[in-house]
Amino acid sequence: MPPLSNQASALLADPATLKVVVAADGAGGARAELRPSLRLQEDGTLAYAEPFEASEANSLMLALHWAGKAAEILLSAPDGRAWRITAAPRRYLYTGPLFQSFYREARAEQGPNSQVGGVWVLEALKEEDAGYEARKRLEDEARPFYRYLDRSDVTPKGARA
Amino acid sequence: MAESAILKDGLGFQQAAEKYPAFPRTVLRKLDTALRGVLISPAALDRARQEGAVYEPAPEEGAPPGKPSLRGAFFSDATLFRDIEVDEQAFARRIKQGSPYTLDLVEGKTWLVDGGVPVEQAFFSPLPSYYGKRTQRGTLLEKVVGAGPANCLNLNILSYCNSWKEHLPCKYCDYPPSFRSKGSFTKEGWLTQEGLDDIAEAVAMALQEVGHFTCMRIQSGSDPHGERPFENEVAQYVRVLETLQGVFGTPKVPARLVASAFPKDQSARVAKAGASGYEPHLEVWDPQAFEWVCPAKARYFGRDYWIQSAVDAVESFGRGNVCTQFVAGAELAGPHGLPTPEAALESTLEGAEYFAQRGVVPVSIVLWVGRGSIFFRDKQTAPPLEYYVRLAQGFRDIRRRHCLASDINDYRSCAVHPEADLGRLDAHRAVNGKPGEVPCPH
Amino acid sequence: MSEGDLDHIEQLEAKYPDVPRFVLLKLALRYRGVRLLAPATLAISDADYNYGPVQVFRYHDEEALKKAHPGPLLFRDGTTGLVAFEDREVFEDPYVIDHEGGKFLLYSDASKARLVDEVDFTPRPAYYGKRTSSGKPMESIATARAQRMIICAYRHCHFWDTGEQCKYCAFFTDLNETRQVSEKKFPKDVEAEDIYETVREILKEPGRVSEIYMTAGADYEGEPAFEAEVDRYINILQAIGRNFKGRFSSQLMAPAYSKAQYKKLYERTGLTTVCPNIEVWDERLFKWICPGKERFVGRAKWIQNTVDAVEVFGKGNVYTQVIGGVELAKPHGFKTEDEALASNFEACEFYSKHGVVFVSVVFGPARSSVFHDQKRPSLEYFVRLIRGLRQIREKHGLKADNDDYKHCGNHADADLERVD
Amino acid sequence: MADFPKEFLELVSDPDSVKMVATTDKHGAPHVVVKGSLRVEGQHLAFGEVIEDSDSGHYLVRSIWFNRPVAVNVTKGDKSWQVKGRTYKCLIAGPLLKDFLLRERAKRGPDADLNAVWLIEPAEIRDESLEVRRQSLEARRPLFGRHLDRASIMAEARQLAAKA
Repeated sequence: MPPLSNQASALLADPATLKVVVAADGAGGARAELRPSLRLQEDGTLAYAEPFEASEANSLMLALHWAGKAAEILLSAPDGRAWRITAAPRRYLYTGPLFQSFYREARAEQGPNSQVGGVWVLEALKEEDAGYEARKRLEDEARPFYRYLDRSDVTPKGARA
Repeated sequence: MAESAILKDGLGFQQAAEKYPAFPRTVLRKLDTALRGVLISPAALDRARQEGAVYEPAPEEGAPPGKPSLRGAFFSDATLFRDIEVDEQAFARRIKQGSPYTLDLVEGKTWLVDGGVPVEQAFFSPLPSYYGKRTQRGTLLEKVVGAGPANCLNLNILSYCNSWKEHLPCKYCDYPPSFRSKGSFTKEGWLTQEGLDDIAEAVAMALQEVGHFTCMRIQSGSDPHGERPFENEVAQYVRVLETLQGVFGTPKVPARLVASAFPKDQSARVAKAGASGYEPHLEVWDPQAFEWVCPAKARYFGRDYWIQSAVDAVESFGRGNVCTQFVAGAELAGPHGLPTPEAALESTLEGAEYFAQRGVVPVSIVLWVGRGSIFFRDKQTAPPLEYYVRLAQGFRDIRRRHCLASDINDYRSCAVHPEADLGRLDAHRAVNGKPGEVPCPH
Repeated sequence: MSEGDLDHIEQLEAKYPDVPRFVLLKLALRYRGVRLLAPATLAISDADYNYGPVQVFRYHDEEALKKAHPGPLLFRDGTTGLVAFEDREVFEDPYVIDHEGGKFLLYSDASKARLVDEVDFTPRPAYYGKRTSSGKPMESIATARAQRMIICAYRHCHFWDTGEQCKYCAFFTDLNETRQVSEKKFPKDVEAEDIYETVREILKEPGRVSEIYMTAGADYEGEPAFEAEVDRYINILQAIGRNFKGRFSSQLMAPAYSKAQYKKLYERTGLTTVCPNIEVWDERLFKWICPGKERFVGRAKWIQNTVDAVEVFGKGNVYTQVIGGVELAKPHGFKTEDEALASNFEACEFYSKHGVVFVSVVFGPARSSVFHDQKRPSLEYFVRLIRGLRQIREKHGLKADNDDYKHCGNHADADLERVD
Repeated sequence: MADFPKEFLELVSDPDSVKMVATTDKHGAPHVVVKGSLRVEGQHLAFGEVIEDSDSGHYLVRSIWFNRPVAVNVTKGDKSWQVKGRTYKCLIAGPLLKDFLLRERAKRGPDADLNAVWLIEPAEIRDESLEVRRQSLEARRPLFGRHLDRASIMAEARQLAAKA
């Protein structure tokens, strides 16, 4: 896949952005987790620290990796910008320089008892604007007459409550 | 020879992958590399050196120069595979099946290659930073505490094994009688005070590297002697545990003992001395094969004694913190072994179920026929790949059914048990620790 | 087990795992009917729920008008259940709805042996109970489902005058006699200004309506045929249009006019979709079941006009509907369900290829209709029908937006489009 | 089922907490959306689905149709709660829909739309704050995956921590 868009990169770089990783739970459901450590790496992959080796989130991500399936990442900024990335887990590591950098980061942020189970590295496969404005514009364009008739762009102000 | 579909089919990797599609490819490769071995190319060895993953043993007077070695490598999901040899001579140390894999550079990246085809990308595991440093006494730290697979510190506390002394070694065992760390053991083979001091210093220095180790494994040769069964061996463990309590500053030490089968009061004693886990390995479940493969265990003090020792220890260590290991394939070794892989599966899985019902975690390893062992001399071979696939699935299903995970012996802190790799998907459902605990909800 | 009961539903659920239980229940309730137990009747007489009888398509005497009556049923997933109550059809062993602990509960039968699910009813529109400036009760001008406002522009079907009404139809009767109710009891004309005011009123309730739907009895007056009717619709649509800035989500269910008539409608009003229903595809059966449509338009022209309408309104904005089940009516209908399905799927393929959205409803033998004593085909017939229509439409990239679960609620095949 | 724990109620009613709803598509692929409108509504959790043709809209229908679980996560800082439940209702009319629509218009203006309001019936409500998870996990499995250089294990690290 080509490198991530500027919008996605900007959101990833912004500490105020909510970084959500969601994996399917194999029973028809899914599980969302905030992963503030998610970052874009120089080689264009995404990486984040999984705090607990024995967590359900970690097992679910491994199951996706083994099945060759993808997870989903949602980036949501306080100003309403939002971006959705479909990403396939490509590697899990609990040793080596990359792991150490996340481990030290967690140690610095959460103190001497912090814990990092491992680091997941994902490859972005697809991305789309998930912001409200973009999605509403798309829906309005695709289905111009699929809306409440009392919306302001259908009904002049006078007729509405 | 009785009829065996596993032997008749003799499935290779591709056929096994097609027959067992739900079996993760990486764990299947782990099994296949354990059976066929891996030769690393000079180019890949150089890459491993650049990444600090090659151990070059320091020259020792009067000893032949040691060969460079690696501590295995990872697949992309962090499944670890070992058995990487640097040359044909090292490779010949063990009896293998079929043709070996190679570990080579392909377009600048390290790949496991099978018959010229790159099949799985591989990643080296760097040595810990304490390697090459020395204790105040000048002992190389890695001679005191070896770094096993990535997360485990390994400690040998006896320089001998009584089974070898009495010429009754376990028939698969190729451990040389004398252990490393010269000068740290008394004539009797027990740790000297200097040896203990070295241990305390080495462990403390090793743990200065953050984010590397999650557990310790303390093992020794077997010594059944003393007023009570294995009294001498227990005493040594207690001495080491008390030393480590000083290092960690806590009553409990994050270490498991891979030790002989102690009586109930003795396992309680080492638990009290700080051990967090205990592994009296039964090795073989079938009674006749047990006697044949492990004559010293049979003599000291028999199969039932070894079984009961593990079961009794659960009371002191807690459910899931006592493991027993099966050397999978040893139960088939002629002439007294079981007739077919199918019979071996049935027997060994019966043993796994027996232990799991009582809170003891069953683990398996692939039979390793190494030079120096009796099996090597007798040219025994491990059964085909499919036997190990079905055994790993069987162990995983038994552990899943009993909500058991081996915290002390998982895919990171030991990395040789395929069912532990499979069990990663159940990690969040296991109930370990005190009996009757509810599964950890997180 | 009997047709459409809960055991049968569970069996169909297992056989067609892609069809959700809610949609199966929608069909089953339409099929077996529903009876309200006393607590439920009491609960719907509450101001939030009481619709009163829908007066738009049928005459109700004074007595009937006083009775509490629920709006369309809503399943938990938002699917609409246009269930028939016993005043409209005869049911042997209907489902029953009780009211306990503040909830409407659907039971498998009067014994209340098995609870099926919690259901609800469409809330009464806020404009109900209000009157137009000419004094008309607004609920007599238009009714409303969850998101669709339904207007009847002319309350008499002239096909009845010559006995050529569609044989399943009971519009503008009193469900007693098989004839149109007299002008005195049930005035035919509906004033455009009353319609304008009622639409303006519904728009005052936030999020209450997403589509204006209009139909009427057939009025073939004028040259060419239906010209008077078209002009009537234009007049009303323009009145409605005064409420909006421009085009608005709307659907006109009316005969298949000529392209010129459709162009006039499109260019002079804010209308967005039309729905010239074919009712039944088979040529022989069309002539038998819809004699009026055959005489004044003819099947071939009906089909051609429908296809031509796509050039005016655009792909996916022309709809046509079959009354699922009439194609098996005795004595002339198909002898087997497979033949009937083949005919409907052929129709759907044809229309879909031409950009027309082909949907279905479930035939109900209403009192006062010619077919009042006909039997429906099996419930499984309808399950197979709706699955087939959805698949064919999907193949042609068509979705029934204006007849979906919100904008209409009467088409189980459209409900299936809610998932990807 | 739900009698919501006090801490959960506080977190979910905090306007600065993040509310997320996770579903899956027909192939089981995961999907998550941020739902700022999510709130407690009697025994259920309610939120507005703005776009009709959205993935999450389709997947929520799939979940109520075929009984697939839905997960809600409410997080602020290191406080985090995970709710596993099932979709209970989709409202396309009625007072609750009206209330959510008016709030949406108050926030985004008179042209705002709101396709439906969804109600989730919780089956499991768990405090998954980082520290709570760590203690719960490590109480049950003290030996699993904990790096020995952590303060709670290593004396020396603890002495450093005491000085820090």
